[in-house]
Amino acid sequence: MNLSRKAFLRVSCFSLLGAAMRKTAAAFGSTFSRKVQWGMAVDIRKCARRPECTACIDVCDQAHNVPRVPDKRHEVRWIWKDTPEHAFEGEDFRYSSIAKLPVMLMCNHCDDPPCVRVCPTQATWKREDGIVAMDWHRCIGCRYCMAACPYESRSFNWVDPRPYIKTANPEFPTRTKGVVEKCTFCVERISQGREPACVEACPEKALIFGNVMDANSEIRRMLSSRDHVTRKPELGTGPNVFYLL
Amino acid sequence: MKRAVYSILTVAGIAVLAGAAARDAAVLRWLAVVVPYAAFATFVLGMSWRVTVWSLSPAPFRIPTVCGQQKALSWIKPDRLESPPDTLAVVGRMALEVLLFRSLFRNTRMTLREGPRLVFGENKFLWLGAMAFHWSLLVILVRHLRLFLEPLPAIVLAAEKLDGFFEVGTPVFYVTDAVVVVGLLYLFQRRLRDPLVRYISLFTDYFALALLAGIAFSGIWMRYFGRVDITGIKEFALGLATFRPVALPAPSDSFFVHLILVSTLAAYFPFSKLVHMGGVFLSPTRNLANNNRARRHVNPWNYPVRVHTYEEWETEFRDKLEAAGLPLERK
Amino acid sequence: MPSPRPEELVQIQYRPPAKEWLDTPVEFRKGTYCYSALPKNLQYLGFPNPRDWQPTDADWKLPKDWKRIILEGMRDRLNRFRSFRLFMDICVRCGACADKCHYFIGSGDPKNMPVLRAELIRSVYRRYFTLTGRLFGRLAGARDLTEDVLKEWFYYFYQCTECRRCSVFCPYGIDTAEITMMVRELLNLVGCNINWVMEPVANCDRIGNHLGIQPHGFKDSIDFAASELEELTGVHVEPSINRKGAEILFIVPSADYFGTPHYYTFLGYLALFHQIGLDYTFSAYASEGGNFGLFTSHEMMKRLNAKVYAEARRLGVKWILGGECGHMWRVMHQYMATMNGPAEFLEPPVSPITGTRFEHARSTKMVHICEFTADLIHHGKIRLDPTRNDRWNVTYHDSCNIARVVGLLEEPRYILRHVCNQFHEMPENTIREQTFCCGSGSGLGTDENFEMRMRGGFPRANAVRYVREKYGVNLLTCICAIDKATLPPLLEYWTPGVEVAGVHELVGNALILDGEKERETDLRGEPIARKGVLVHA
Amino acid sequence: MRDRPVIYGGLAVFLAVITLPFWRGIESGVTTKGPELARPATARQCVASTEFMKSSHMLLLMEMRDQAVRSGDPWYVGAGHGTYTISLTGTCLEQCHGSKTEFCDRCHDYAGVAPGCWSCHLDAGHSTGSLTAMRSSR
Repeated sequence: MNLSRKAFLRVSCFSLLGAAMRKTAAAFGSTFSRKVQWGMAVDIRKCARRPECTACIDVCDQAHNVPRVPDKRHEVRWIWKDTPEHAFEGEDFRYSSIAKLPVMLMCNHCDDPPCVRVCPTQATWKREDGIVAMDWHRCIGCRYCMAACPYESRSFNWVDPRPYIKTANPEFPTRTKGVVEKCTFCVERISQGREPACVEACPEKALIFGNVMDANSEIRRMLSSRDHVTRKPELGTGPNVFYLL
Repeated sequence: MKRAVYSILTVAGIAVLAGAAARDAAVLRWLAVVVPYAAFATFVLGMSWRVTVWSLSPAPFRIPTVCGQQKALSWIKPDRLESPPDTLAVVGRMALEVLLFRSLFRNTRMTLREGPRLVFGENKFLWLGAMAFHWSLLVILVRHLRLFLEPLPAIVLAAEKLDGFFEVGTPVFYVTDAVVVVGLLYLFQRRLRDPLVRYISLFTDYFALALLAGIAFSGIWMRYFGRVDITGIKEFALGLATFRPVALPAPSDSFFVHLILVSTLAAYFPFSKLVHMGGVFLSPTRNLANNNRARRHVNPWNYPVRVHTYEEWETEFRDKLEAAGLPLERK
Repeated sequence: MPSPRPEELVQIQYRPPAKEWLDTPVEFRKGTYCYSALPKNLQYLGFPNPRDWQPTDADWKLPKDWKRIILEGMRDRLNRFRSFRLFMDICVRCGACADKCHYFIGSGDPKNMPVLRAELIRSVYRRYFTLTGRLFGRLAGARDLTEDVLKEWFYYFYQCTECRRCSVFCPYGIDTAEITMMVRELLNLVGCNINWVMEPVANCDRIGNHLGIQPHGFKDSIDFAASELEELTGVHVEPSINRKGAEILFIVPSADYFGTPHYYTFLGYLALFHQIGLDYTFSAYASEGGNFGLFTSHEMMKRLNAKVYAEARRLGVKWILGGECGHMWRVMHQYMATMNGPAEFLEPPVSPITGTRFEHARSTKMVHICEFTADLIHHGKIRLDPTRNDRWNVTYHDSCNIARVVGLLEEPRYILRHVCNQFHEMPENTIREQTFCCGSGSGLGTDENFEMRMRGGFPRANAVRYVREKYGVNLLTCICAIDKATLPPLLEYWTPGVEVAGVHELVGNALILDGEKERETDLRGEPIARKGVLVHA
Repeated sequence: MRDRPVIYGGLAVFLAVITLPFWRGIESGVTTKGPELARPATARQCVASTEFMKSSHMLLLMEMRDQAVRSGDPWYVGAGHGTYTISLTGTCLEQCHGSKTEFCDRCHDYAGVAPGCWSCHLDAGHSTGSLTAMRSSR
């Protein structure tokens, strides 16, 4: 090859620089330059109209073959209900009208998800459309993500889940023992242009799904017109599940 | 160095010849059947002949190399495995030796420092390399039974499951595939790098390693890169096993190279140092108990020898015995 | 000052030469080989090809058909010894043995690596006895048997002390001692042997011991020892010789009643047996425990060893007790019963003092003195005053054969812990089964071989030096007659200020005898210096 | 010699083990006929040639998997220019090959391969049956 030393150094320098810049851009770019960031708004009061309703949970579990393990320690959950006190730790809801209302919880699909940062195999990653997705083929069950997630959105399959799935959905895989799982905003439905199953199933239309980067989307209109909170905003993870007060 | 290069060239030559032969379909058909049978027959007969020859020479004396406290006084704890007092303990010692390479584990490295001061340091790498290589080879052999047996016994499936434990990739990555290569490369470079070991190494020492490495590489190539029709190969293998040979699936250059290298190894085995596989079981310094004084060992060829008897001795030294006042047999 | 000096000797080059080992014929250098056997010794024993010659001669005056003799001898031995055939076949040249041999450590000569020492004959085996060797020759590591090869054998197989250390580390247990024994047998077939082995063998066969001490001289030595013991302790002992009806026949290496420091150990035996009232006798006919036949051939070993059982039978004893000796115990432990047994005319050994049945010796009927004494101490049958050995700071050298053939490791240590107050082990890679040879075993302890002995003993001496510097050790104890003879000059050479003694010398010092006088000196006649007590000059 | 029976016994065991394929093959009456697969239920053409699928279907599946999961693109264009939804259970199995036991398992069992796919992906034919039983049968 006919490459002078100088040329070689120049090429090396540029390629090194280029690589460094790409890295830097990747670090910042994700949060700022995203065109799509799917998000969810939960209307707490609408949801509370039917305190006993579990339609969203049922449809999610059915669609994704989420096992119903009776042993609480081995529970697997994608969407679940909890008290505001627990859901919004640090907020003072003592005298608020929503103090006693149940709150729907799920993965926040954060702007800067700590679970993604810690995953050693990139089994969890943030997609272009902002969904914090999971590749169960890659998950090695190390549970770093569970430790990193401040919202307890992730569950580990301590036991083989199959015996705890009543009627399986053949369209969706189950998981095996030793794998972590969580809400994926129904990526399989989004790719077909459909809304998440829970949104569709909610009888009160309490769940609003949409692109929060799009100023004209329903969810943005909702968020701009109503007071809302997110879970543990002080952590800087940038949750994309919003709770309308 | 020269010998190492020659050994690699020899193995490469065999592989290239096999590859060239595989070009001609008729030759391939013929060789793929004749060579494995001939090699396997050589292996079986050769090893049987070896062991028989060994067995025909008796072990006239019980000569264990004792590596621990003997069993003598009841209040001193014997080291049963290093100085086995009975057959059971011998079995234990042999198991340690054959399965875990006990003696090699003892290995040390001597260095002479200023002073002069001799220092004996730990040196377990040879043991580690040998263990890595041999155990991987065993697992790989067991795994290969999947091509020769139908239906498959549980042990073969278990070996595969264990070997593919990490469930990485498809076809699943076998740990032993990597370990066996690492082991072989370590053993090979050790022969080259250590000046003393290089000095004692013969062509055959390098050749055996190069041949095994060739087999490993061709196998890895087939599994992870070259792609072969595995059911077709199993049909071929079962054809050999049931004496109803069938044609190789096409294309099969890489498989044929693998097959020829394995056949070379099998045929070479009984005539090389590789017979240590069987020999280790027969080693009289390891497989005999240290109970010489408790149980008499019989030497089948124990022949009478000329002894300077007491009578002859007394006759010769009679005056001196008398003068010293020592008792005499014949007055 | 001996030449070469230690500083020169320790300049050891461990890098092998550029030339292949097959192309480097042996060079006999003064101080590294032993002189040939005198014809009279071979003639007496009926060994082939007695003649005047030396290894440095160009012409070794070999028989015309020496090659045929060697090859037929090889074939015969391959058929008779599985060890030999197997060890020719299965070596993989892994090199684990390389730096385990004391001669290699001390000389750096690559042909002193056990693997290469064995290759010297293995290459010939391949050439004449294997298919690959015949077909591929040098490529398969085979070579023709030539006079140069024979000379190489002579040089290097008389540079192996049959200590078996390599065998401990070999993954297949290949024992160079076994190979050395075969090659020495082969060399004997064409009359290539050394005088320092053959003269003791001839003496032992004819007179009864290596040193050639005739019966009256033997009796004088023992009487002298008895009177000296009386002088030292005030106790009168009366050892018996060739006494029929004694319970026990006591066999020691002949150096014990003649050599120094063996002699003090001998005094220790006498004192001990007297104190416990043992009914034992010596034999003038079998007045040698050692057996240089082991270093000659299996047949010669058997010839010499036969006297022990013959004498035990003639004297009508119940069992045999053996003194401190290394290679003697190799023969007694591994060969005696097989070669000259079964000893049905004897009884399984029982200690008359403690009643202990020595079950481990029930077939051979021979007990080691350390087993016997340890048993006495364990049962509290003797009273000991370890302070009498306070001037000694003691370490213990495992003799190769005692450690790697018998496995007698704890018994002598048990005794030492009861007879002295200061005891320190040498580093762990140099003791027990990993013990280093004195460098002069298997008949190589002769003065013309001085340089090689110092080289071979270097690892042992180095370990002694370590404990001398670290703990102030000044006495090396051992239970081998060759050690006692060759370790003093070795330590003098490498690490002056450490003396050598047998274990039973210390037993004799510490033993409280009934009716003894105030013991002012130890068995060496030197003042007893108790710790904290004024030391006499 | 007393040890000869032991040596020959050991040799016999060794020979028995290494000739296992011969006598096991003869004993179990094994044939050299490989597995026979059920033809695809409905589809006429596969996404790739048979020869390629025989040796490398697992690579294709991996490629599809990464495309669907990592890139979120569930459409695959096959050799015959047909477009397929990437779904092991839905497409490969239900739409084309029909039965795991009659198709996939035949070769896998024969070659002693137990791919981990089925510990998560469901066998359409068994989706309403016992999931646990299905997994344990490989």
